[in-house]
Amino acid sequence: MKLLYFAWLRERVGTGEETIDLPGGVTTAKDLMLWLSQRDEGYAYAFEDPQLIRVAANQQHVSMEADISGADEVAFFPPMTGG
Amino acid sequence: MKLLYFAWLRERVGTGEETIDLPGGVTTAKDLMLWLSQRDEGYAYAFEDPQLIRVAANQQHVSMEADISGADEVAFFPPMTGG
Amino acid sequence: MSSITPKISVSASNFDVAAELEHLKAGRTDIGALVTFTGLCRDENGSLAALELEHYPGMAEAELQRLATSALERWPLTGLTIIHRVGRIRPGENIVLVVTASAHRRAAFEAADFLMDFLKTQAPFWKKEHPASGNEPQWVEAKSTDDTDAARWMAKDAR
Amino acid sequence: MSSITPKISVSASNFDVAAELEHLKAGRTDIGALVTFTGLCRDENGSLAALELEHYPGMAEAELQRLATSALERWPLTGLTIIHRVGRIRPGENIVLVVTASAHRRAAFEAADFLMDFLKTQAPFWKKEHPASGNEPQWVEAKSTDDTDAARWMAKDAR
Repeated sequence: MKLLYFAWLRERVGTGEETIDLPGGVTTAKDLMLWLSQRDEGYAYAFEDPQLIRVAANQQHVSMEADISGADEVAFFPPMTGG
Repeated sequence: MKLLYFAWLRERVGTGEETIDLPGGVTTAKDLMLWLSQRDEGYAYAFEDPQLIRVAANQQHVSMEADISGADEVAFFPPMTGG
Repeated sequence: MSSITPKISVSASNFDVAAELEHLKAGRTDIGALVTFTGLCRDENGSLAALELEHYPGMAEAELQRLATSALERWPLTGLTIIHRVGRIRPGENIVLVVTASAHRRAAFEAADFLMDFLKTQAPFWKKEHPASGNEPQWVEAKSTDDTDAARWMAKDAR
Repeated sequence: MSSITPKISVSASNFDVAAELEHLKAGRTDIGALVTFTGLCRDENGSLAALELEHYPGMAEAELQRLATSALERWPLTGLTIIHRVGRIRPGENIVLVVTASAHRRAAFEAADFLMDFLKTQAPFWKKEHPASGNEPQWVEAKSTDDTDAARWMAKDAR
């Protein structure tokens, strides 16, 4: 699965893109976020405030409860500030 | 007093502008309209539906009940259709 | 924001939207949002040769100025332009332009919307349609929806 | 009105408002109202050197397309353009353009307003401010008023 990070999430994680094998037991976006946040300090810092995390699966907004286990591409990012 | 007419009111009256001496007893815009509508068939036709008549005194919208006896310029016209 | 001088124009000439935007923006960095309304002469089925726009010279400019003043009192605008054409206007051509500038988009949107609603119902302009058939031209009738639109703002005031 | 193909663009290049309006209008007489929203890089007190706009390539375009589709389902639009710039943008420069065309002004105003509200809260773009002081750049925080603005349309749906 391809993972993407944007804005300050990208900066805290330390990379904009990586490929992972989804570990067993990770089904929802929230599961994935919790798993990622335990990887190292950078990830922990990136995901420290779950209220500020938005997620997209295959380039569409999904909720934290959505099943992302079948997605090719999952992206995490802060609330959007375009326009 | 200068009187102005616009759009189909101008066409029905037969002139866009005229100068009158305000007759005694004419105080409000409605008084003036009633007096004008008794002048001839064109005026009667122009003012036949009072609901469609708008009035301005000295280039500002006023109500039919407004005292226009002191105005230099009074204009009658249909509902506006600009924009 | 009473320091803003709105640009008001009533003219038979066409206007250049890009030039008007440039005029409003030039050399400034305090504008976050620009809303531009352009009203065009519409003819969906080829039945219209042209519109003829009559106006009340003097009062038309004065009324647009009064509407501009109301908008400037109501919203923190940083720029305002109102241009209305008169005379003969063909399908596809410009009739009216309203440009509102503000730090934030809500003020710019609302002010432009407000100005168009009141311009339609308060500014002394009248449209006559010249049919492509060559038949007698007809004065356009005022729409009750325009009064309803304008009344929205009174309801907001009363709240 | 699903026959309209909206123009969607995400690009580092500046856009030309006049050219976009011309593109939308060219050769047509069915447009009565054009509403143009231009979002500019604002810097009221000289403290900003530039904004840096990051986006999610692919999803940004897809999300603008989804917003355009929603607007076209909701209002009888006759034309629609959405352009969002990315990269480094200086004070006074363009950031975003939304143009809505319709026979009547209410649809054009509402659709442009709707699109900007959802573009702000749904389209994957992020702004970073580079201060003129040379200090560390800062990510712009999302405003709760933007969510409130977007929520207005849900309330209308529920009525």
